[in-house]
Parts: sequence; C-alpha cells; structure tokens
Amino acid sequence: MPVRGSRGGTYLDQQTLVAAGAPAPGSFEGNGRGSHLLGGQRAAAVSTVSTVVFIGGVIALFVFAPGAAAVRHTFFNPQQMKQAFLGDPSKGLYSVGKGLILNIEMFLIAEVLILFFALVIAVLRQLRNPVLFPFRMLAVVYTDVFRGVPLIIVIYGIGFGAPALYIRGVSTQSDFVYGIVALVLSYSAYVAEVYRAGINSVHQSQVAAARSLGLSQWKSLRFVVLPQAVRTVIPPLLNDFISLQKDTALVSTLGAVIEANRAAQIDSSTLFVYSSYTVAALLFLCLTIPLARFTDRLIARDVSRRMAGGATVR
Amino acid sequence: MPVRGSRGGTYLDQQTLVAAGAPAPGSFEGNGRGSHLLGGQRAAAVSTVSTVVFIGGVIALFVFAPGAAAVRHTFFNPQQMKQAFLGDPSKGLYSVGKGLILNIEMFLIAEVLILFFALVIAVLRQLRNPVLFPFRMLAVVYTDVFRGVPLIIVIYGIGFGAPALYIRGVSTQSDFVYGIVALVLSYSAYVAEVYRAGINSVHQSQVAAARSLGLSQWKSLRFVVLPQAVRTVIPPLLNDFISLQKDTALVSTLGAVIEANRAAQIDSSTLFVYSSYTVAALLFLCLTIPLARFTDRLIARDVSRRMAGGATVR
Amino acid sequence: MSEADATGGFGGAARGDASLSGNPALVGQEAVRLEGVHKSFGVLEILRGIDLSVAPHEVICLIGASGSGKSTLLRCVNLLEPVNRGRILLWGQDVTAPGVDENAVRRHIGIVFQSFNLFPHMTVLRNITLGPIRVLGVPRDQAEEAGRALLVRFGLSDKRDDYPDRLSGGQQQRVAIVRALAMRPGIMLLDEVTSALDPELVSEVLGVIRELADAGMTMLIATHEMGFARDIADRVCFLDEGVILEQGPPRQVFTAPVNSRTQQFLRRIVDAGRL
Amino acid sequence: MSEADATGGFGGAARGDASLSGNPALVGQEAVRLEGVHKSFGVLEILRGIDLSVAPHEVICLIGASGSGKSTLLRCVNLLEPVNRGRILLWGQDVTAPGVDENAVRRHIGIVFQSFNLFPHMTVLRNITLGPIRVLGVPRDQAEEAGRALLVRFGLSDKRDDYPDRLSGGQQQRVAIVRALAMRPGIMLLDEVTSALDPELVSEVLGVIRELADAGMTMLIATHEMGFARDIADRVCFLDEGVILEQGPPRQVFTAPVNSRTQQFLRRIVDAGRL
Amino acid sequence: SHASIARDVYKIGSLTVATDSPAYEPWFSNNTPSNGKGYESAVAYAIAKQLGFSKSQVKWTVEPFDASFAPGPKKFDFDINEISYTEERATVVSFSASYYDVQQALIAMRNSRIVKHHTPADLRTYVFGDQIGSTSLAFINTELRPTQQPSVFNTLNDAKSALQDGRIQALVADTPTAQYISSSEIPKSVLVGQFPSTGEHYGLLFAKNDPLVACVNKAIATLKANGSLAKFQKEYLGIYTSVPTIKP
Ligand SMILES: Nc1ncnc2c1ncn2[C@@H]1O[C@H](COP(=O)(O)OP(=O)(O)OP(=O)(O)O)[C@@H](O)[C@H]1O
Ligand SMILES: Nc1ncnc2c1ncn2[C@@H]1O[C@H](COP(=O)(O)OP(=O)(O)OP(=O)(O)O)[C@@H](O)[C@H]1O
Ligand SMILES: [Mg+2]
Ligand SMILES: [Mg+2]
Repeated sequence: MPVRGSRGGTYLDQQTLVAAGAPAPGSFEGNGRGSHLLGGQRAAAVSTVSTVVFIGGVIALFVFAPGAAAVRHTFFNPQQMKQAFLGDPSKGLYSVGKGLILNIEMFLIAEVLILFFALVIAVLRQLRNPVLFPFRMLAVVYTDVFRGVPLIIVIYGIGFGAPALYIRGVSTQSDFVYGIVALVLSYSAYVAEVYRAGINSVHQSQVAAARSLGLSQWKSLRFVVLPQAVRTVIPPLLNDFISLQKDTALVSTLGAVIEANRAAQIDSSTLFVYSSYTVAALLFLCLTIPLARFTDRLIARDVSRRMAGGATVR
Repeated sequence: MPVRGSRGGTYLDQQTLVAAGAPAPGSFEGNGRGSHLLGGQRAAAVSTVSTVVFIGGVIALFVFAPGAAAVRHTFFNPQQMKQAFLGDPSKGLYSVGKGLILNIEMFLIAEVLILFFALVIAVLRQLRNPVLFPFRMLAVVYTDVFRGVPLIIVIYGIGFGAPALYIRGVSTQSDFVYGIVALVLSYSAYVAEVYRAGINSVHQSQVAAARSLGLSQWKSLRFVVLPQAVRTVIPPLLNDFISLQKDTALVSTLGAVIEANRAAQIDSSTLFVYSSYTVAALLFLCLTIPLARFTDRLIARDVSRRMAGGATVR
Repeated sequence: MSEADATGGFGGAARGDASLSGNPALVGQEAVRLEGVHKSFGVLEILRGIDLSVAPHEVICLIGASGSGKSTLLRCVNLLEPVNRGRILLWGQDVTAPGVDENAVRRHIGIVFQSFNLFPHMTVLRNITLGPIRVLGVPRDQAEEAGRALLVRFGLSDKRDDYPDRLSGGQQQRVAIVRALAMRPGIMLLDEVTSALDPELVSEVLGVIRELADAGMTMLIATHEMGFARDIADRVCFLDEGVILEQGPPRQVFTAPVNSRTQQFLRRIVDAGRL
Repeated sequence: MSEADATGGFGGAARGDASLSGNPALVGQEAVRLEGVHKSFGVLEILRGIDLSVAPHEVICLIGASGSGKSTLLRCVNLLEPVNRGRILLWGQDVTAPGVDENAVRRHIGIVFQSFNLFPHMTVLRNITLGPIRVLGVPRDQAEEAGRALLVRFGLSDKRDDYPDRLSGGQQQRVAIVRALAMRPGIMLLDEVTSALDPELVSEVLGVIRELADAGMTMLIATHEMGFARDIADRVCFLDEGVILEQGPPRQVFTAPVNSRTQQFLRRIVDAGRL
Repeated sequence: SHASIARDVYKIGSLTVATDSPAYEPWFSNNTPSNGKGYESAVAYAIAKQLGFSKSQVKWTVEPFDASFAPGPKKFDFDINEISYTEERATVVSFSASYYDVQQALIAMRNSRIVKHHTPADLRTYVFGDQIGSTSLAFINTELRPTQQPSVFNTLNDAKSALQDGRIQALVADTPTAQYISSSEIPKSVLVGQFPSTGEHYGLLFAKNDPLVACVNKAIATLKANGSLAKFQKEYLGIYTSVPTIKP
C-alpha cells in the first residue's frame, strides 16, 4: 500500500531505509506553514494592528456604547474615586487606601505561615515510609478538606466558631487573628499541592544523585529537589499569592476588619456608585502587577543562566 | 586547618584523594538520624497514636467545649440540614441540593472554555518570534489584569456593566451567561500561568529532539511538550478546578442564579442557623474529594509506568 | 542479535533510488556544504570558520578533543543552533537563508543526540513512530510495523512497550538511533552514537552504517572511538579550537598527519595504546 | 591538559593511610562482598545471584552486553536499588541488614552515573562542593579550594561557574567524576566513565584511576571499552543474563576464556577488530 | 436597675449598639448611625436615654447581618438593623418588643406594566428581586409566589441597580424603605402600593436570654406610650396614609 507523499518508494518497504535522496530544488522554501509564515515587516504590522484594534475596540465599547456614559459615571467617577480612596468620616465614607494597609498586613503574615506550613504538608505527602502512613493520610485528608471547603466557610467556622466555644485563649482572639488562621488553613492546602507538583517534576535521577553523595532524605529535598521544584512552580505559586491577597478581603465578613474592599462596598452603597470598587481594584492591581513582573524577570534570569547561551530551539 | 570528622587527614591535603579506608566496625549502624529513626512496629504505633490523638482532639473540641452545644445546634442541626438540602417553598426556604446542579453546570461549561482559552494565552506568552511581540504583550497584560482584579469585580463588571451598556446581543444575556463569561475571563489568566509553569518544566532538549524530527513548533508543543507539561501541573490544575467549582457561587451576586451557596445563605438568614452552609460545604466536598482521589491515582499510575519498576530512592 | 537476520539487510533496493537520481541537476552536487560557519555562545566563540563539503554517500567522522565543538557543529547543520556567520547548504540550497522552512529541512536530516533526548512520556514504539506519523503522515499501522521491524533489527523487540526511563544506557542509545532512522532521512548526524554500546553492538551499528552509506545516505559522525572512525569513515576531520585543522582519508590522517596539533593528538592516543 | 601538572599526582600520601591500617581487624578483609544478590524489576529478573568479592585496592571491570545488568549491579552496591535476595557486605559489614544507616554507607562510596545526573540548578563548582560541605561538614572555602584544584586536574577550570546544561558531553562526564572524587570515598563505582571522553582524556582518566588504586581505593568499573578494561583492571568480570559467567585477570579472560558464551562475546569483538 | 444594666452590658460604662454597614436611609442618615438621625438611630438613642446612658456613652459597631445571629458571645448589647421577628429566629436569639410594625411595599419603574396590573394573578408573572436575608424576599416567595424565581442580591443596592437596568421588574421592601427608594434613589421609579400587614414587626436583636431584654422592652413601652416612636416615624419615615394598598 503506497503512502502518498513527496518520497519515492512505499514507507513499508523494509529494504529502503534511505528513501530520501536530494529533495527537489526549492523544497526548503517556506511553504506558508512554517514559523516564517509571517515574514518580517508585514507580519509585525499585522500583529501590531490587530492588537491595537482589539484594545481599541474594548475601550470604544466603554466610550461609544449607548449606555456608556452611565457606566462611566458609575464605575469611573474621578471625584468619587478620590473620595473613596481618602475616605470622609463626615459622610460615613471609609478610606479604601487605609483599608488596603490591613489587606497587606494580613497578606504578609499569612503568606509566611502558608509557605512554611504548606511545605510541611507537601513533604508529609511525599513520605513513602510505611510506618509514617498515618501522617501521610493526615496530609491527604487535610488538603482534601481544606481545598474542598470554601474559604468563606472556613472564615465563618473559625471566626464565629472559635468564640462560641468559650475556651480561654482560643475564644478571645481578634477577628484579625481568626481571619489569618482561616487563610492559612485554607491556602496551605492549595500551596501544598503546588509544591507537590514541583517536587514531582524533579526527575528521580536527581534524588539518586543526591542520596548517592550521602545526603539524607531531608537534605536531598532541601538542596537538590526543592530548589528545582520551586523554580518550576513559581507561576502557580504567584497565582496563589495573588488570590490570597484578594481573599484577605473575605476576612471583613467577620465584621471588625474593614479592609479595602469592605470600605469600597460601604462607600459604594453610600454613594450609590461603584467607583469605590474601581479604586479598590486598581489598588490591588498596583500590588499584583509589579509582583508578576518581578517573578517573570526571576524566571527569565534563571532560564537564561542555566540554559544554553542560545537556548534557541523554539 | 584540620577538619574535624571521622576521616583521617585534613580535607585540604590535595595529595590525599582517598582519605577513607575501611570505616570502623559498626559505623554503618543507624545512628538515630537516618531514615530508620523510627524502626518498625514502635514507629508505626507512634505515628498512629499521634494521628488519632490529633483528630480526636479536634473532635473533642466540638463535643466538650463549654459552648459546644450551641455550636452544634447552629452548624450541625440534622433537622435543618435536611430542610436546607430539600428546600421548603412554604417557608421561603430554597433547596441547596437543587442549587448544586447549577454550580455543576456552570463549572463544566466554564472549565472546558478555560482549559482551551488558557492554553491559547500560555502559548502566546511563549512566543519568542519578535514579529508576534504584540500578541505576547497582550497575553501578559491579560494575565496581569485578570489575575489582579478580584473575580467578584469581574462578575459585577460583566453582569451589571454589560446590561447597562444597552448593546443588542451583549446586554440581553442571562446572568448565567454573564457569570460564565466572567469566570472564564478570570480563571483563564490563572490556568494560563499553570500551563506556563508546566511548559517551562520541560527541558529544552525535548524541544530540540521534537523539532529535529521535523515537527513544527505547534506540533512539538502538542505532542511532546504539553503532554509532559500537563502531567507535571496536574495538582495545581486541580487546585484551580476546585477553586472554580467553589467560585461558581459568586455568580449568585448577579441575582438570578440561585446556586447552592446562595440557597444556603437564604436559608440560614431565614432560620438564623448555619446548618445550611454545612450542607453546602459537605456537598462540595462530595464533588471535590473524588476528583482529588482520581487525579492522585492518575499521577501515581503515570509515575509508576514511566519510572523505574522500583523507583526506589527516597 | 540473531533476530536481525530475519529482516534482511538495509541497503539493496535503495541503491540507485529514483529520488536520488531522479534529479539530474543535483547529481554530483555536495549533500552538505559549510562555508565559513561561525558560532558563538555569548562571548565564547565555539566555531571559528568551518568549511566543509560532503558528497552524497560520504561518511565523515569528526574527531577532536572534548569541548572542541563537534556536537555544536552537528546541531548547526540541522538548524537547531542558528549560526552567527557563514552559510550552510544542503544539496545546493542555502538553508541558513531567511524564508527557509526549517521543518522541511529537518525532515530530511536525522540526528542522534549525544544525550539521546528520548521522549519520557512515550513508549519506545511511540517514540520512534511519532515522526513518521505526525511529520510524514504515514498511517499508524504502517509506521508501527516499520518501527517494530527496526526494533527487531537493533535487538530491542522486547522493550517496545517500555518507557525510556526503564531502559539501560545502551538500549536508550539504540532507540535514539532507530528514532532517527525511522524518518528515513537523506542525511544522518550521529553524535557519539556508540558510546553506550557494547563491542558486539558497536560492530553491528558499524554494519548498519555501511549499509546506509551504500544505500545513498550521507553521514556526519562525531566520535571519540578512533577505531570506529578508522573503520567507517570515508574522510576524517580533526576539529580543534573551532576550526578543521586537518582532514583526509582515515589512513592518511591516522598514520601520516601533517598538522603538528594533529600529530600531538594522535601520538598521545597511540602512546596510550588507544589506536 | 598542562594545568594538571601543577597540582601534582593523586596517590602518594594516602598509601598506608592511618584510617585504613588503623583498623587491624579489617586488614586483609574484602572491601566489597556480594553474596547471592538477586534483583528484579517487576517480573523481569535482572540479577540472578551475583557472588563477587573485591579486595581493598582492587580494580574490577564489569563487562557484558548492553542490558546485562552492569548499571543495576553498581546501583545495588550503594543501596540505590534494594536487592530482592542476597547480602552486600562492605568491609565485612552487612549493609543490606535492617537498621543500617544508608547515608553513612553512601558517604564512603562514590558513584559516577552513566547519565551523569548533574544538578542543573547549580554551577559546576557548587555541584562538586555540595557533598563535602553538606555531608562531610567541610567549611565552604576549603571545599571550594579543593574543588577548584580537582577541576584544574581535569581541565575544567574555565567551566567552574557554568551550569551543567552549557557543558559538552565530555565536560559533564568529567564533572560527574570530580563530584564523586570530591567526597574522597573508599570505594568508587564508575559506570561507563569514559564514554564521552576523547582518547587523550581517557588515558588521563586511566592515569587517575591507577593513582587512586595505588592510594588504596577500591573500584568497580562498568565499561564497554575492552582496551580500557585490559589496561586498568586487576580482574575482569563477564556479566551475562544476570550472573557472572567468568572472571579473572584481563589477560586470562581476554586471551583464554573458558566459558563458551565468553568466547563467543570476545570472538565477535576480535573479529570486529575491537580488541 | 441602672446599676445592674451597667454591669450586664457588653462594655462596662457604655451601651454598644450594632448595625450593618451600609446603614440605609431612612433608617439611618448618611450611613452614619452616630448622628442620631434616621428612625433607628433616633430610637436607639431614645432607648439608651431611658436606660440611663448619655449620648456619648452610646458606642456604634458594625455587625454584618449574617454575623448577628452567630452562636457565641455577642460583640454588642443589641443590634438594630430592620430585623424582623420570627418564631424560628427567636429560638437562636432574643428579640425585643416591636419598635416598628412592618408592611411590605412594591416598587417598580414608572413605565412598567406592573404599575397598572397587579392583581394576585398578575403578580405571579413578574420577575422580582430582593436583598438576601430580607423578610421581603420571604414575603415574595411565600405570599406572592411568582412563577419565575426571584433574583437574590447581596445588597439592596444591587437589587436597585437591577431594577434600574431592567433585569428585574419589581422590588419589595418595607414601606419606609420603598418610599425612600422611589422618591429619592431611583429616578423614574414609583411605589406601586403596600401590602396588608402580616403581623410582621422589627425587633432589636439580643443574645439569647440576655437580661437586658426586659429593661429594653420597658423602655420601648415607655417610648410608645409617650408618643416618641410616633414622633420619630413622622419625622423620619413620613406618613403613608396616601400609599395605596394591594390585596394579595
Ligand atoms: N549552550 C551553550 N552555552 C554556552 N556554552 C556552550 C553551550 N553549548 C556548548 N557550549 C560550550 O561549547 C563548547 C563545545 O561544546 P560541544 O558540545 O560542541 O563539544 P563537543 O566537541 O561535542 O565535546 P564532547 O566531545 O565533550 O561532547 C564547550 O566548551 C561547551 O562548554
Ligand atoms: N527501573 C527499571 N525498570 C524496569 N526495568 C529496568 C529498570 N532499570 C533497568 N531495567 C532493565 O534492566 C536491564 C539491565 O539494565 P542495566 O541498566 O543494568 O544494563 P547495563 O548492563 O548497564 O546496560 P548498558 O550497557 O546498556 O548500560 C535492562 O534490560 C533494562 O531494561
Ligand atoms: Mg559532544
Ligand atoms: Mg548501564
């Protein structure tokens, strides 16, 4: 059964290992399907234009649509954005800017605890020693439960549950503390799984090499596996950082913590416009985008250092 | 400067590459720091007991604490849990169970779109061709913006913004549709980053091998890079699946979509107990835990197939 | 390796293959031609002007010290590394010119990497049928039948459904060779292709290479095994500090080298009893 | 490799080292002893009862076909693969017994893997100082000084701060050798340790191995290079289908093998002109 | 009994009063409970005065509606937040006597069909919406029983937006709120009418069996008797005799 194609002979002809001789002249020329599909200037123009058109289109939507003025008034009212940012006690307006400080505080404290706690869980999950089976099970159950249960319920559970128990030390903490505990419990489950992916991405032969030097299980993990693992999973780790930063907002449901979003919510319901939400969103962007750019640079530097001076194959 | 240790000679003595002869008898015996720290039965007992004590302690907290009865009444009231699950129109109670169907519908539709859309973004971000630079920038801006902006704001923006624009076709969709659009926009940014981590974890030499066979850039990605990438990032992908499943709840803020959590919230504010939330949480667990177990098995099978029949080094 | 006999030899039918002689304009033209090829990694200049022309059918062995740039040279030929200066021509066509379809070029060139680079997520059989199926468009069953036959030829039939991580070094190397052969390329670039093979297999591979050359394949082989080079090469090129210092038939290069650096290299080898 | 001369030879001072002779009970005892070692991967039985005893100072070469289990055997010795049956004794101590501290065992054994397994996230220097610093507790500056000296010895001083992915095959292999040597082990397991080296380097490594043996190191070397085995080995072991079929001094095994399978293996090699 | 009140309160020496934020008109003014303006703010200060607390001794705290009935200790003495008494709710918390008797009212856009057509059968055909946790929502579901499921919003403001954008056709709220929305908040909206009383009333929310309840009930009784509550209703809630009644 001859295979159609540019080659002579049928593919199955065992005797003919060398089917291709010289290809026809010109047969290496780009045929429109290669990576040179878009050649030079014209391609650059196409991609620039299409991007500008796309972004322009989105903006136009907000400028020229029939209801655009109303939308602009509701979401992008400069006067009220300023008011929301600064707050105005005389009008019962809270300061979104001041609220943001609380978000940042909660985020930083929680993040440190999460990075540590998640690592413990991830490592427990990797244990293959049968006698430590219960710990492994515990780690599995932990991730399942705390990923499965919505964060808001964990926050309710801790924030309302702990005080209701009337236990000294446990029941008398502030909402701030309960909030952080809930964040740590919930996010550790996610981050542990991210670590796990990283650990799994490191080839067994690396562990073999580390152990063969006499490094203990823990030291192999510490010096050989984790550094490679963490590099791999920086993007999803950053995902979780950013989510955490945003989810600090949920702590406000406990009542006492008026962070940026709660402040925005109050302001918006007072003024009946959503501009305060826009302020909160922009402020969060100001936090997360530099973080994203920073980690991008980190990844790029790492890749270029390790890989070929011209890691050139695309 | 002699280095203290079990070896003869100083480490720096260049002439002495072979410093270790026969180690002293008994020097290979476990010294309490090796992996045999916990030997056999005693260790198993220790780890079992400690696990049981931990779990028991948590349970005891809910049984014996001073305020435990009240907490149980509020969170674990069987009568009201049943009522919340089934709903009761005569009392204005919604069915959490029926709401869950909506969650599942939204999840499934959104997930398919996200997996596809995120892949496109991740691939755009990997483009190194200078003429396609604008597309790459677009992808970067997209992930930055949609990770940075809280989902709830995206949902508000689409769900309240689109109708306010009064554009035919855009402004007249149902809340269900708006909700899914918002979920896809937001989660695609996260999932794209997860894909990116996976793609980066595949060694350049794999791309080189693929391209050397004549596979195009896209086919190398499709057949060589992505299959390995996805395997690596299954755990964080599952993280995002689970988060998505939970965040479908936020669509209810648009009003018309009464999914499980909204139903629970209504029930709880009607009856002043949180048992309905417990029902919702349990139902979500019933969805996510099997999913987690399934992917765990997937990973394990993949590892055992590919790795050494005894990938034994720990 | 008695299974091998069952499938017969390699060359034969391919000799005088239509696809080679069917293009009269090209007969007698060089298969590969490097003109002043320069390649740097950052500030490190690895290739400093390589000129080399390889006739169809010819088997060239690149020898030279570790780090002299043999692997880099091979990678340049199938465009895995872009050259900084100079041209590379295949069958008279400049493949370093802009607008060239890299994939079309690579389809005609097989390469066996020094570190094998097998696909760890695919079985041995899928590793070797990926190219034929996805690039040449061969139907799966035909590709698999051809692949199985090649595996038999290389004594790997029982490893067909194993994953690469479970193979020994020599088994991996043979899979890498088969993967490249399965594409039936016109040019083969072989990088230390016998390093993990036992002597029996080495002479087996030697036989395969001879058959392939007879069948019209052009080969560029980087190797440290001087005995192997002597046995297989039509021409030996000695690479030193980024240039080809000396080239010629193995007998001449190994026994009467003209360049003093080559003499030194060979003297040490002979002193060590390694030639 | 002229830098090498500056640092002087290897052995010397270590000969008659206190740590070796300081333990009178052990003098004359075997350094390594395998007793009926069996190893299977799933249903595949790779080692089917290996008995081998290696004296201190002795250099053993394992030869045999690709896939015969040489690498597996070496991995078993430093406990990277658990054996299914049999015992492994080092200096008379059973290291396969329960309660043995694997890390203590491995500290005394160096291994060079066939696929190198360098740590890609560390520079060459950090690769080779990791063990000394983290396992032996050597201060960083001393470890680095020692490491630098070793790199000079192997002609790698200019690659000190490079990452492994940027090295050529032979450079990576040398780094792997240095990494193992930097731990100054009592036993070395070398898996195809010359496969990526040019002939000059091979004879260099040969010299190093001789010095190490003189200095009291015990070595197990898996190799396909019969010339190398002949030059270096005190004893050659021919591995076939999971058992050691024949062993003895290289002259005897290579010139007058008694076992018919060995004869066949060697005849083919000689026929191919590879010995 | 002032001494015992002073001891029983959440923070000794002050009366801690909770409400949600935002605090809606006309129950509060300017989202500032402490200004004494708005019906509920005025009532809270009047009760405080009856209990012997000065204006400066009244401390306001924000308590989300959802959190107000959480088990465990309360962070306030009472919560005043348009919370309706129901028997089920009273099993978890304690309520004071009524400080306002509630009737539900219907708001719609001026050009909506519902303005003219609101027989019980008509009412079942519209798309309603309301704030979560409100008794208005329960009223829609149990009394009006529309065929299409009503939309449920996080805040009343979201519901108002939806009404404005035409995503819902009608909103139900207590009459004072409805009056305020239609007159001051949503242009081109009207109060269609109010429904007959179902006996619903607002009460202050206390921790279960809080001893303060008795004192507060006494204070409310006094305020009712001396006409204070009526005065506040007139001042802040307006007079609704002109509001047409809808027969459900
Ligand atoms: N991606 C890279 N970035 C920087 N330097 C590189 C890179 N790849 C190779 N080199 C350097 O280029 C030189 C030549 O490397 P190459 O792999 O071509 O050598 P080789 O002749 O194949 O050596 P060997 O016989 O050891 O395989 C080496 O010194 C190596 O360190
Ligand atoms: N992890 C594993 N799982 C299953 N089979 C394996 C595994 N590792 C090795 N094998 C098989 O065991 C056999 C011996 O492998 P080993 O690597 O020891 O061979 P070798 O003698 O070193 O060969 P070479 O000379 O090719 O390196 C091979 O057939 C190989 O396929
Ligand atoms: Mg090389
Ligand atoms: Mg091997």
